[in-house]
Amino acid sequence: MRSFLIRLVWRIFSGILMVLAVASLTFFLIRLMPGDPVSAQYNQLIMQGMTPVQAENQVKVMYGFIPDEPVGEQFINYIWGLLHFDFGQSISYEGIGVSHIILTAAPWTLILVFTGLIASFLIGVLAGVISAIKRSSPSGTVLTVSGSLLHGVPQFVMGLLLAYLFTALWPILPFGAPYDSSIDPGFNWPFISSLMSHAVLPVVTYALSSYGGWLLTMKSSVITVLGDDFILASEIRGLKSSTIVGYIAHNAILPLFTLFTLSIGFMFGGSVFIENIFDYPGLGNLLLKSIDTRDYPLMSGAFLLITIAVIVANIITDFLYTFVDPRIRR
Amino acid sequence: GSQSNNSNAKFTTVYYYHPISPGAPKNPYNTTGNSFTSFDKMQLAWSSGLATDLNKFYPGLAKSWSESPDGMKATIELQPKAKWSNGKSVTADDVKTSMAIAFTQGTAQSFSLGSVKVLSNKKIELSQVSGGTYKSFMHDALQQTVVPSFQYGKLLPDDIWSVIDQSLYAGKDKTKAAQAKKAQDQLTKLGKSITKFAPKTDISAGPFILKRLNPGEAYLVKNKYFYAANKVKVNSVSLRNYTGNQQIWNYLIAGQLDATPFTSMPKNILNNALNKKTNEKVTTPTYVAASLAFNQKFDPYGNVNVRKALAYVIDREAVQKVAEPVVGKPAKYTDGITDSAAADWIDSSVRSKMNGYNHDLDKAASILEKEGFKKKDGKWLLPNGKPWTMNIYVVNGFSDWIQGGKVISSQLTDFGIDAKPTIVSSFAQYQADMAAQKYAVGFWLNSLSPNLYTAYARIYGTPDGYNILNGKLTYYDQKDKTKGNWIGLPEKLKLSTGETVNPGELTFKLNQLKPDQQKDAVQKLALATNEYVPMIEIWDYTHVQFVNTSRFNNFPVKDEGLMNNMPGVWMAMGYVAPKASK
Amino acid sequence: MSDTSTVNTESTFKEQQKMAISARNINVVYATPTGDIPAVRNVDIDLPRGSITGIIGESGSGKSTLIMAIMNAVTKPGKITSGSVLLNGENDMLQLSSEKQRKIRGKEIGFVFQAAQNSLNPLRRIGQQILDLGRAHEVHDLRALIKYAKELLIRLGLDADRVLASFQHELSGGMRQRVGIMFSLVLNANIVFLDESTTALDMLSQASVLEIIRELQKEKNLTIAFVSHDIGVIADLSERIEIFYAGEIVEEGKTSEVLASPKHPYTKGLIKAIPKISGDIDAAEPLKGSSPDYRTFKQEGCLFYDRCPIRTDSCRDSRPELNITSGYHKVACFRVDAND
Amino acid sequence: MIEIKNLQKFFQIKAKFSNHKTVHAVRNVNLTISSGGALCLIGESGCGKTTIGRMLCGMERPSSGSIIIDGQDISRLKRGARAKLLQKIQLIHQDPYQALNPTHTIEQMMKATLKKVAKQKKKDVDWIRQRMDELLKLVGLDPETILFKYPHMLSGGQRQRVIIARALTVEPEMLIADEVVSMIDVSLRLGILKLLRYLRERHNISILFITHDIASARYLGNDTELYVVYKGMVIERGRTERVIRRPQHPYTQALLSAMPILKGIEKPGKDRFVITSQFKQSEEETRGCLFADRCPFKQSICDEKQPELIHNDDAYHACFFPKVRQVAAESI
Amino acid sequence: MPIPDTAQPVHAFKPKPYNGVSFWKAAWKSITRKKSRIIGFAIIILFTLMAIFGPYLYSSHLPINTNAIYAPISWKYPLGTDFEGTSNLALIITGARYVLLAAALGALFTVIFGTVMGLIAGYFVGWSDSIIMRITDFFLTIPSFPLLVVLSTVWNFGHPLAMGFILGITSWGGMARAVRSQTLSLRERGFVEAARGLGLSPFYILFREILPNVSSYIGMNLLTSITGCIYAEVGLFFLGVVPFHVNNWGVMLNMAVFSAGAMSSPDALPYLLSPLLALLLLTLGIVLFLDAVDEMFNPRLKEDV
Ligand SMILES: Nc1ncnc2c1ncn2[C@@H]1O[C@H](COP(=O)(O)OP(=O)(O)OP(=O)(O)O)[C@@H](O)[C@H]1O
Ligand SMILES: Nc1ncnc2c1ncn2[C@@H]1O[C@H](COP(=O)(O)OP(=O)(O)OP(=O)(O)O)[C@@H](O)[C@H]1O
Ligand SMILES: [Mg+2]
Ligand SMILES: [Mg+2]
Repeated sequence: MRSFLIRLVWRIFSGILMVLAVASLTFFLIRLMPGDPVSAQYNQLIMQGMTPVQAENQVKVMYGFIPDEPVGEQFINYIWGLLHFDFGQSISYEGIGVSHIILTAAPWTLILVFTGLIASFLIGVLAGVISAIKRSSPSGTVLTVSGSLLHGVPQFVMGLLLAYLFTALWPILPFGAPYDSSIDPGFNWPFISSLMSHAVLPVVTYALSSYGGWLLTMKSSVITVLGDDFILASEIRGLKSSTIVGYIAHNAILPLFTLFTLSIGFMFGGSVFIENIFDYPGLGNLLLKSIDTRDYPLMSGAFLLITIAVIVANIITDFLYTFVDPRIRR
Repeated sequence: GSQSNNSNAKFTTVYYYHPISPGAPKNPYNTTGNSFTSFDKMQLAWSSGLATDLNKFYPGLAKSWSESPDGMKATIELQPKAKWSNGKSVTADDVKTSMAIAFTQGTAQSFSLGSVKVLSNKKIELSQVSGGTYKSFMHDALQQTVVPSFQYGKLLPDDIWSVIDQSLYAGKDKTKAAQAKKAQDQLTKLGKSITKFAPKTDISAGPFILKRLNPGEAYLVKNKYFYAANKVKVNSVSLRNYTGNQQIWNYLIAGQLDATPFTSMPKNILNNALNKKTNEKVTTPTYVAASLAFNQKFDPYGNVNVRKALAYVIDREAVQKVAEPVVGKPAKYTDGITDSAAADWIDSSVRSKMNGYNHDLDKAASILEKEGFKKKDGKWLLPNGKPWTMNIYVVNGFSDWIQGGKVISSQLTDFGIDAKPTIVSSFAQYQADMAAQKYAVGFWLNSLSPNLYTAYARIYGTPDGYNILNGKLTYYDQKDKTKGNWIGLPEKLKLSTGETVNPGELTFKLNQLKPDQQKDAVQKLALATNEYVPMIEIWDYTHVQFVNTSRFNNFPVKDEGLMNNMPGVWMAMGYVAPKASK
Repeated sequence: MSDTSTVNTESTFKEQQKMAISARNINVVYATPTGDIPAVRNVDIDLPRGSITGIIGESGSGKSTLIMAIMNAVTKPGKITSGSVLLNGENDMLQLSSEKQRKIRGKEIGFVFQAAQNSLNPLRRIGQQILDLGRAHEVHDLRALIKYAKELLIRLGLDADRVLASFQHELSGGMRQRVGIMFSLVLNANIVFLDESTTALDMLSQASVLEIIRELQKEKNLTIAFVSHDIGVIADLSERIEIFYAGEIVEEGKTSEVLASPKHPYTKGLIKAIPKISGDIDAAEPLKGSSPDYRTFKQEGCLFYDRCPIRTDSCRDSRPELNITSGYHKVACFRVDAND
Repeated sequence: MIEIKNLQKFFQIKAKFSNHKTVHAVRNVNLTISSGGALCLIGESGCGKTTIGRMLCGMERPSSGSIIIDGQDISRLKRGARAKLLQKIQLIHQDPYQALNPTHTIEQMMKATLKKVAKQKKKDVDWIRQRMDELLKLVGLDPETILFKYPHMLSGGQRQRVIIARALTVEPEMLIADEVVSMIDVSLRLGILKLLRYLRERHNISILFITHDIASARYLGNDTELYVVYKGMVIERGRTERVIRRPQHPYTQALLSAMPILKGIEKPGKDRFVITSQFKQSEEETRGCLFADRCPFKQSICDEKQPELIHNDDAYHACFFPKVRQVAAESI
Repeated sequence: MPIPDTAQPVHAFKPKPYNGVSFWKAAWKSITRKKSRIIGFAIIILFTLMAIFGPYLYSSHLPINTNAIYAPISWKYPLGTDFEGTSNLALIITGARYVLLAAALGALFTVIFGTVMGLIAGYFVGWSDSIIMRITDFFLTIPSFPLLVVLSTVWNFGHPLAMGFILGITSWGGMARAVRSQTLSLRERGFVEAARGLGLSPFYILFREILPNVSSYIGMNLLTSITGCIYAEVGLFFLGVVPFHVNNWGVMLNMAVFSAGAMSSPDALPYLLSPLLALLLLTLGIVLFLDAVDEMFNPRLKEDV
């Protein structure tokens, strides 16, 4: 138990280090950006119909100052701010803290990613077991083929196809907002159903695009376990087949945990596409928008939050893993 | 009986001024603030946006307005019934506070506001700074946002007006000038805190009031204290976040929008939209044109004859057909303003001097040959013998530019100039790079407004090195790379009429002339533009909107000026009624 | 020759009553990309009740396959193509319903795996796995089962409580092997198969495991079949010995008899080739040739033809059958007498 | 000549978040192998035999003590010189299935080292070919048929021969054969043992033979020195035949007793006994005899003091109560 | 005492030439073993040819036809046309070069970085391992696509080389980790130790002993990385976050969705579907072919017949 806690603390500590490393990376990347964010903003305002004088005044109001302190000092301030969860001020969202914006966007991404992840995991793993056990029957083959096909389809292609099918060809599902704003948010059915119907398409895209991976990995994992000696031994000891299936499933699912960690990164990466295609207001969409408007503080904030989410999810997975695999436990 | 039934009808449109974000304050001074023009964000009056009748306004919080003959003063009378959504009356004080805030935002300075005098509870007088010459004073003043003094007043110091007075000092006295500088800084700082101000509740004097919003849409309901509440027949409005044209097309075709704002679209989308019988297309003029612009620093575009030759090469009709088939018209003249506006401004005598640059490859070839270009193996070589290649810069998401760039490239390549479009990932990036003189050839929107100063400033303003600093015209040469002069025309242009003009000065002068006095300058500018071709005008936009009559009818489709405004204005004027549903 | 075979069948019929296992004409074929490998061919084998039978053969000769076939547990791509296995003279293992087979396995027949190191579920504690086993065989008093398991473990020289609470990975190879033996005995099986159960152990462990097996066998009158490629181990432990070569039994009989006077050239060579602790070291001779591989299985004539020092041409064309030479001693060689 | 003096080895077992454990794998081992001589280490699993071998060939660094090859203490040498010297000692791996790279043909394998040697000796390609043939023939393989094969096409015995042939390419003075026959089929073991003996007798290559099967040790020649190792310590040594017939240490006797008896050919020694308790890598150092916890003949002093290796009756043993017991099987 | 020759092979192999079977011959054999592999191989070859020769099949700029905007599928336009009446097929074919070149380079960089890092980390355990693994973890943890998006704002990866490089930089982590763990287990294998004992250089051991043993893994990864890189790259173009030229599959997707309204109008659907089709076909080819790679690199399967 003590070593468990020490491990936890160590993992969290290295997670924080990782976040700081990513933060420094983004900080210096942004300092390398071509074009001055301030003048980009200025031009934007002119495009919106302001006179140069108006735009100049506006820009001054927005920034207050042009950052020309030494880079080292800026960096320290930046990291110091981060430690207080202060990601700076957004440029395109005037006067709003980046942390506020990304925190309002984050729940939507988390909802999508985790529902998608869990749905695809459950279905994929189940289908994987079936396709492994029935691998010589047509149903198993069909499952395997479905897995390989879906596995090959990139997320954005999947998203585009679904969007085309269900918002254009048969416009039966809404998109563009997380729920219908005329409904009172709260724990009531209209709201929840609106929430769900808006999330269906992105979640299904997530789920379909990772389902194949789970299926194929689970299938090969089950096949490996099927070849393990202890399964044969259990049969020869006359264990019930239900018990043996349990043994198989438990053993086969363990190798999927490493994939799980990788998959989390992949899913969060996919948010850039999926939220863009379905206009869903999450972090990925925010990241793209911030890039469109060259809102660098927002961009690094969104990117950092995505990374933090991935790191935290990794730590959690890691610890779940120690619970399901006694070999790791001490 | 059906009234109550219809009252549930929700009017849906897309709000494209700023993104809808739950985090933003309900503050009209915040550029992304959750305050929605014409719905819960009110102005004194709404401009018709018509070049022919620049001073035509629809009443907002102002019931009537008048201007002193010298244009130095504007007297405004407020709607007697105007109230805030908490029941408090809208007063002249509110306007005065709003004007004070306008100083902190830099807007009041831009139309030379000098002082504000409350004449009565509902009457107020605005004056230009002494010595001011701004001709659109009232025009701009009427378009100021009005906020409640009881909410915003406390953000301003008591001595705000004396600070404003100090900041306006423009004389030679050094101490006073220093004081003015300090006052200006104080205003700037105040402005910053005002844009950040987040009122607890949305207080609106408009026809609607914000009820709720999520990252995708804002939901507003009718404001019962609105001065013309009886005229407003729509009970709730859903404003969707604008994320791109494609999204609007999708909504439009699905019949989800009751009013669709202007979007560029390909023909197949138009056809599809019109397949839906209840979608009705409304076309009004606009004052925007798309051009191919040159940075004359780059060889060979510094040579005016080369630019002319290129104008002959480009078949503008073909370009428009591909790039902007629905909301575009091929530009007839390269003169700096749209053809529809030009009709009112350019005399036929001047017009006859202008070159139409009609598609003529032979002419282009002969011009180029005269300039020392040679054609070899079907490819033009620069006079120095090097091959001529061209990157035409366009912006991601601006599909018409991309497609236009593509077609122009094809035409040029066919003609023997290796051209290809290069797509820049964002408009912000594009503008930054353009100003930093990174592109030789790229697309540009010109003639952005019916206001001719604004229109010509798109060419002979910052892009050509002319800036107004403290009310004075300043010119930056192209050699100073940081000042954004990316066109690089000479300061003095000799016209075919023998006259020599400075286009920057002429443009600046437009700012100080009444419309009826502008004609002479406009004609010179148009001729200069035509003869020096700083950019080749490709197409003019037409303002195509859609309204959907399946849920609502009585749209102001006949009133162009009204159509140019947001639907909130229509509703305040008594338009838009829910259809009796069965 | 014909009369011996009739005697043979008659006596087998009678013997079957006393046989714990009596397998006849077992054939197993592995389907591989290089063709079908007849890994076990026409094997008849009897395990008299209460005896220890040793099965010896080189790696790949089909020993494991044979005992798997006896339990009807040959895995893909293997297939039992013919044969019958009578259990205590009655049930044919190869014909029973799979549920009945399952009940017999584990409960009546214990099995210690060749790779006993890996015969435990890595994710469950040993104790839990014993409970799983008990439930599968409808043992009602699980507490007593655990108690008995502990007893066995202590007999096997292990710290029972610790072992029951351990996962497989927490045990050493020798411990796992012992746990495997415990598993085979915990349900009071009378018949136990041990497949190379000591191969991975070092001398001392091997000796102690063998000792324990011997003791338990005596005590519970178990019927044991012990498979190994190490003739020393089998010679030490078993009463009867079956010499296996490339899927066929080439010699069988009482251990001391077979070792003292081997008849088959393979047996002879094998005995000569073992490093011994006694005797003249220079008399030892390595066996010629290489172990049988898939090509050997497909040979027409005598399988040992390639390596045989006393082969004749006829050996290449036809295969000798297993015939009695004296008493229980049977040999499959045309030239049994040639070398004596 | 190769000499080991007072060799010790401690292993730190790293446990990530708890205290490190130290395993005393080799204790004060001294041994000498003359050129062409043979020495056999026996002992049960985990007693440190492999570790001694690995230290000898430089794969593991001794914690203390010295290894002297041809009069040079290798720990005093510079890296390059040491590496060169250590090449004279080649390790033959226990597992012939792992010691060959599955992606290389036998020819590629042989060539890789021969090229190096040829370069040092300034020989040409023909020499390499010739040498390859020579060595393969030496270990009893037919070069023609074997050279182009991949390891998976060979039997265990053939592989072990290839491994030996490859070790011979660098012209070693000593081979360390770590359980080289334990993974090979019984019928083929003798061939390898005889090969080792042949190399030793004809080519003057000394052999360090590591095994837990005493019988195998006999086949290296009757001048083989047998060292019995327990928990990293040599507890008995002497000529093979001598130790088998007249073992003095109970541990040696236990090992000999554990040899299976070939019924019908052999009869068990009259004093044969079996110890059933398991070997445990002790976590704390005992003051007493390392074998005391398992010794059936233990007396109280055995827990108090550690016996030293003493000379007795032309052999050495480390026991307070040495007694010759007849435990080895005998031919009938 | 004579040389003991106990292991005289019984089944004498016919003496064969010393060089054995060439890799390519064996590879060809394993490709032709199954129909699906042949199809996969054919698809890959088709696309490779497209990338190499595609641009030469057409004049340097593709003809436009303003009378055939978004033309339906026909003999003249097998995949329809785009917004200016250019054949989609021509766009796909001429666009293949950039896409495939960048993806191939990306996969190459991924594999090279990943393999070298993994080999070094796995073989020289110790501080170099820790450092490399920390870096690897870092790159593995950062979600690579968002990183690419962010990087796109700093770095103009318009050239396939730059694109490939950046794709490689962001995706070598997984490869390095896998190669490292394989190296770790291989270095415990006897043959590596034996090679060390024989005094072979670390370079030889790393690249001649260990590398061939991970080669089938590398081969498979090269192929899967290609698909991964294509997706990432096309995805970047699709989102429009990198500056681009037209005639690129991702740009086609972008234009089809965001300017041609393919999602809202069936007319432009062929414009959307042609790049999708190309992508899926290529993926299919790679997936089918992947099956053969393992066999190609596995010596075990080379000779046995
Ligand atoms: N799954 C399989 N697929 C194909 N052939 C197999 C399979 N299992 C065994 N064989 C073949 O069947 C023959 C007998 O194998 P078996 O495992 O029964 O031998 P064994 O005598 O137990 O060997 P060992 O001593 O190595 O355990 C061998 O030639 C082997 O190649
Ligand atoms: N690298 C290592 N790290 C930690 N402990 C080790 C290491 N190598 C060996 N040991 C320990 O040192 C002791 C001696 O091991 P060694 O491998 O030398 O024994 P052995 O006599 O060769 O055994 P076996 O017969 O099983 O090969 C063992 O307890 C082992 O656990
Ligand atoms: Mg076996
Ligand atoms: Mg060892």
